[in-house]
Amino acid sequence: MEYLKESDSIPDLRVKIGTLVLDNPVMTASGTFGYAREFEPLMNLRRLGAIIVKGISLHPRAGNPPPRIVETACGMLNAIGLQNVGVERFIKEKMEYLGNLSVPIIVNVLGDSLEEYRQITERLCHCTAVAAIEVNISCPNVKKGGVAFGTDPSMAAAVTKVVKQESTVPVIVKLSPNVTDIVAIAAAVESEGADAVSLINTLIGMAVNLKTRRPELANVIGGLSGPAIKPVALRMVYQVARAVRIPVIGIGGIETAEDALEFMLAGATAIQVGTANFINPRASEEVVEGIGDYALRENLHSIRELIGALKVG
Amino acid sequence: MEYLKESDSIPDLRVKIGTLVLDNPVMTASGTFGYAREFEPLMNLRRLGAIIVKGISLHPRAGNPPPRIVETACGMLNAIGLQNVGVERFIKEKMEYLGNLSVPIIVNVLGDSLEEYRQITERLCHCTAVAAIEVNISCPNVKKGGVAFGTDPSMAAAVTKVVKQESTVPVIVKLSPNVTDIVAIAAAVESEGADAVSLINTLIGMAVNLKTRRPELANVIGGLSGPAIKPVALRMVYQVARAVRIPVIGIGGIETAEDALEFMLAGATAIQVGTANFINPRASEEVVEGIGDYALRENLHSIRELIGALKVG
Amino acid sequence: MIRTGAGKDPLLRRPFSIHQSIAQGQIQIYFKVVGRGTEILAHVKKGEALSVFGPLGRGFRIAEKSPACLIGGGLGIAPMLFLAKRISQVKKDCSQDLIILGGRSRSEVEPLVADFEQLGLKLACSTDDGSYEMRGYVTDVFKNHDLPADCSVYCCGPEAMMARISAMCKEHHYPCQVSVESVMACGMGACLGCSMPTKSGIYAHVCLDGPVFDAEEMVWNI
Amino acid sequence: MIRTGAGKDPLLRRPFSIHQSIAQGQIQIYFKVVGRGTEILAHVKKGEALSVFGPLGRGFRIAEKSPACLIGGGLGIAPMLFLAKRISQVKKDCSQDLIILGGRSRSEVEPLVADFEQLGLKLACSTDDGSYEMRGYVTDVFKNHDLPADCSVYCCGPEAMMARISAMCKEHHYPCQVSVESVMACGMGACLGCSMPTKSGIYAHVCLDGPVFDAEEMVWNI
Ligand SMILES: Cc1cc2nc3c(=O)[nH]c(=O)nc-3n(C[C@H](O)[C@H](O)[C@H](O)COP(=O)(O)OP(=O)(O)OC[C@H]3O[C@@H](n4cnc5c(N)ncnc54)[C@H](O)[C@@H]3O)c2cc1C
Ligand SMILES: Cc1cc2nc3c(=O)[nH]c(=O)nc-3n(C[C@H](O)[C@H](O)[C@H](O)COP(=O)(O)OP(=O)(O)OC[C@H]3O[C@@H](n4cnc5c(N)ncnc54)[C@H](O)[C@@H]3O)c2cc1C
Ligand SMILES: Cc1cc2nc3c(=O)[nH]c(=O)nc-3n(C[C@H](O)[C@H](O)[C@H](O)COP(=O)(O)O)c2cc1C
Ligand SMILES: Cc1cc2nc3c(=O)[nH]c(=O)nc-3n(C[C@H](O)[C@H](O)[C@H](O)COP(=O)(O)O)c2cc1C
Ligand code: FES
Ligand code: FES
Repeated sequence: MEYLKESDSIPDLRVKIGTLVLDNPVMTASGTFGYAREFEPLMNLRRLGAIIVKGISLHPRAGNPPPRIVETACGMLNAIGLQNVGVERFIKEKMEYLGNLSVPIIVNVLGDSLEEYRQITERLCHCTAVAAIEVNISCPNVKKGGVAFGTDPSMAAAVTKVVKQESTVPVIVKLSPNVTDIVAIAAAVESEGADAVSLINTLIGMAVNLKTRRPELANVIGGLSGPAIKPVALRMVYQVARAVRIPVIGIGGIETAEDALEFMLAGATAIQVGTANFINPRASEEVVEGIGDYALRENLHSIRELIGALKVG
Repeated sequence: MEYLKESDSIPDLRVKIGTLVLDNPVMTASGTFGYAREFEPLMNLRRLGAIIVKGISLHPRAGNPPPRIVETACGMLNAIGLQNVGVERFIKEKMEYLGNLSVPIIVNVLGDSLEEYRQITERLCHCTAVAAIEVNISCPNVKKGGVAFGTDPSMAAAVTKVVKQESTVPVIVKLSPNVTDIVAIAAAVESEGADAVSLINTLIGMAVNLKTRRPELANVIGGLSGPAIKPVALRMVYQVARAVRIPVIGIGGIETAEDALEFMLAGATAIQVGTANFINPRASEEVVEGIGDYALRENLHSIRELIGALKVG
Repeated sequence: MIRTGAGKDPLLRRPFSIHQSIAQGQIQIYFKVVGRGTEILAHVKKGEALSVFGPLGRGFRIAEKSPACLIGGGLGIAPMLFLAKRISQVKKDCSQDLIILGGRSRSEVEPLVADFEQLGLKLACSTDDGSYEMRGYVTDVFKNHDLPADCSVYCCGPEAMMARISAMCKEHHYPCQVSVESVMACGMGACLGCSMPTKSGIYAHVCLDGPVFDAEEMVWNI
Repeated sequence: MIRTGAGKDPLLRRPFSIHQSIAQGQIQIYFKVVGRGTEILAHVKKGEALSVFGPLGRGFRIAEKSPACLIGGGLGIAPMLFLAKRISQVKKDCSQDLIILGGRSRSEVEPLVADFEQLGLKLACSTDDGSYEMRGYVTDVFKNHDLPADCSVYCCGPEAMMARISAMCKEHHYPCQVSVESVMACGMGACLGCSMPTKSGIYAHVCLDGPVFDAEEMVWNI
């Protein structure tokens, strides 16, 4: 019999986002993991690389009327309408629990003006438990007639600048895929000092109910997520990762470790699990496990060897 | 027993695209129906509203090396690379058969310069069998470093202008969904006289093979089609139909009559069946049948009553 | 919440009420085929494994001291059996309790009657087309019965029916609980998809705060 | 081309060779579970309906007058039974014909041997690990046999194997046909997805022009 020898070293799964070191590249995507506590009885939260909580705004938002979600082919549309308790209640009610988890907590922020982004950043940076800020720039800019910040390089750069000026923690800018040239947006936020970009947010979509002759969502349009969008996400991650020097965080339809590893090959330093959390509440933990198993099986010294290792041509 | 009376009138399924009247709103999407002859033994081609053939360029194109397609969640990626026999051979070898079908034949054209678009339009307008031209503007503009014509309103307008000047038949401009503001592109081509717009072409996507650590497609990126993209297509059709006055032709993930009718509610005057032809070669004919049945069941005088009839708010 | 297939389509779990459950860990659901997910579920064979996530949310709160009136309309009958069993276990005196079941026609009501009858509670049924017992709506049955003044009402069914029952309960000052439906993605408060407007102006979430609510909190959308 | 499920995922049909078919309209396929589609197919129960589209494309052209050598490697064995049957029906003299079957190990070869033996043609097998008959590749078996000079070769298997066999046939001036694989969407020449580079410089389409090609036309990608 062959003598089975313990591998000398367990593969190193750590990755770095700005100054923040994560134990592994797996995070939970904003809006798909509540404020984490909901998942406590179902999985080991402490195994995650980081937790990104539901998007927070300066003031509470009630969100959209129902129906807010509808299933589509291999995906779902949501029009939650950025419902959240506002930054003050978030800090008061959620932060203590999150702070005690000993997992980096990344707060996803949104606003409808530069000033809102500035104020919320300022407020959050006073909380020691905030490990990083993820800036959702897919929100409409009220001053520009509701055009999303994330669809214009100069507006995206402006948000980044404001948040960076205020922030004492790494800043991740979360990009919208509903653009002609996502590389231009990524380059613009990089040039204003973003520590990382994460992509993709949802694709704008719509569903129609033939029986009622009405849109399925009260809000008419919503954000498409899930396995259906994975090919678009992979393509954008690949394009952006080749164009910027900051880390890229891949998001979109990731359900398994295989999906996650594909994003890393395409250039992602880390990834986020979104819609999959709804289908399998343990999905994110299973991705962590699967990545570890893969690294062991493939004799990787560090998972970082995979980042952008796609063989092209 | 209730006395069953023949309905006084069979519902009118006709729709109008520019000066072209179609017997029903169902067409086959370019590149998914070959040159129609392939489907002859499998269905009744004569029941289609129109046939749109594989994209034709001025000169023959060999296309991309394999693999050219890969399946994704509820969709597929293709990177055929616009393989085609070129306009001369198309006219010589395919046109006679198509001309004898007594179904409007719409030729999808592509080019890498304005001059190519002009020449191919001129050449095709000499064929009496060509009922309309559909202009694929998702092709890279060689002069502009390969940026697709369809991603910039002014380039899209320029192509439309050139084709309209040359064309003696209605001109449909087929829009790319890989843009920030598809309404702006639609408005630009409308202002240059496009008789209709069709949308959407494929979303740009990518797939990665974890085992080989290579892209699944030799071309790395490809076009995503099928049910996965239907929500994005519906949303874009809805937005464009509210913004332009010319007819909108809906494309994207249509497999059944229900799908087709949803696009019509969202504002489409006609629709195209694409990827579904690969899965069920009779799909397009079944959509025609299903639309007829629906119109009868719902006592519609004309299918046109449905166009844009979505109840919003 | 039950996954109806193993693939990526249909993607989301589907929410169902527990119709019956026994201590040995078996649960029964009673459902109607309305779309793709339930279609697949209807074809599941004995012995096949299903991914089930639950129980979730807040069920009916039983008022132990007051006479109960349970009202189930259409598929709203599904959770009523579970509730009736609990009531017959928890409450000391069930002599004044009443169960009202209604449906469009015989096939929606009759198959379930035997299960309810076993519990020994009073039962009254109606069908819209009169094909089984009284012709009419459960609201008519409700009106025709003289309920005790301290009666508690538990109700599940189509929105229009629950709205009518709620209004009638308000009139008679009966406390009323309703079990409502909503589209759901996660079933555990993570997606905020299952929102329901309430009188207080903020959205409640059916999966976590419900599906059972006090009828008074509800804003009916009809 | 076979649809492996009724839903939208997996979306596309999967291409398979006909392993056996009988006049009454039954066909048999022989397949390996490699991914989701074949996984689903492996769980299909007797009596379930499948959507099958075919037969498609161009199969082997049998040279009626010349001795035949059939070579199947791994799953390339699948179409060989059908071909062997046809050959034994069509050709007058099969005394010099030879079938070579190879696989990684016993389980890939042995289960099929009985079917081939029924046909009464000469058979030689090999396995990479020597677990069944000769240890080695089908190319070794091929080399070891003295084939008639006017022999025709029919081959299906992994690309590397077909490339080797093609080269050896070229050397001996044996006409050789190979059955190749490609990803397919439509199976009928409509999508142009199944392209294969050929010596003439243009792409052939496996579903329509193939899957069987003259080995000489092929450009091997190894
Ligand atoms: C708390 C709760 C308890 C329920 N209990 C039962 C029960 O005991 N028995 C029963 O038959 N049904 C019950 N339902 C309804 C059941 O969930 C739906 O009938 C089922 O999800 C439909 O799935 P489908 O794939 O067959 O239909 P689809 O094809 O998805 O859609 C058909 C219709 O069902 C509705 N629907 C689809 N998905 C959902 C979803 N995730 N949540 C809610 N509605 C949806 C849609 O509005 C649509 O009009 C309950 C719903 C809720 C919210
Ligand atoms: C002409 C032809 C004849 C074939 N005959 C047989 C046969 O008799 N027995 C048999 O077991 N297999 C045969 N195959 C291979 C068979 O088609 C694939 O194994 C099957 O499609 C895999 O499906 P999947 O969903 O299980 O795998 P997937 O999960 O889709 O993918 C697994 C692997 O299979 C390959 N594959 C996936 N889809 C296709 C597709 N549409 N076409 C080709 N390859 C694909 C991919 O390259 C991938 O690496 C044949 C293929 C061709 C082209
Ligand atoms: C119900 C829901 C709510 C979401 N809320 C937010 C949010 O508040 N902020 C944000 O940046 N992204 C939000 N997203 C987007 C996700 O974080 C993620 O980018 C997207 O869903 C794609 O990933 P997936 O396909 O894995 O779900 C939300 C997504 C869903 C489905
Ligand atoms: C294999 C394939 C080839 C295609 N070729 C063309 C083409 O030549 N010209 C064009 O305008 N669109 C082409 N398309 C895009 C389709 O016409 C259609 O716009 C797209 O597939 C979306 O529709 P679907 O989801 O119904 O397939 C092609 C699509 C596929 C899948
Ligand atoms: S279903 Fe997700 S919050 Fe209720
Ligand atoms: S598989 Fe579509 S052309 Fe061959």
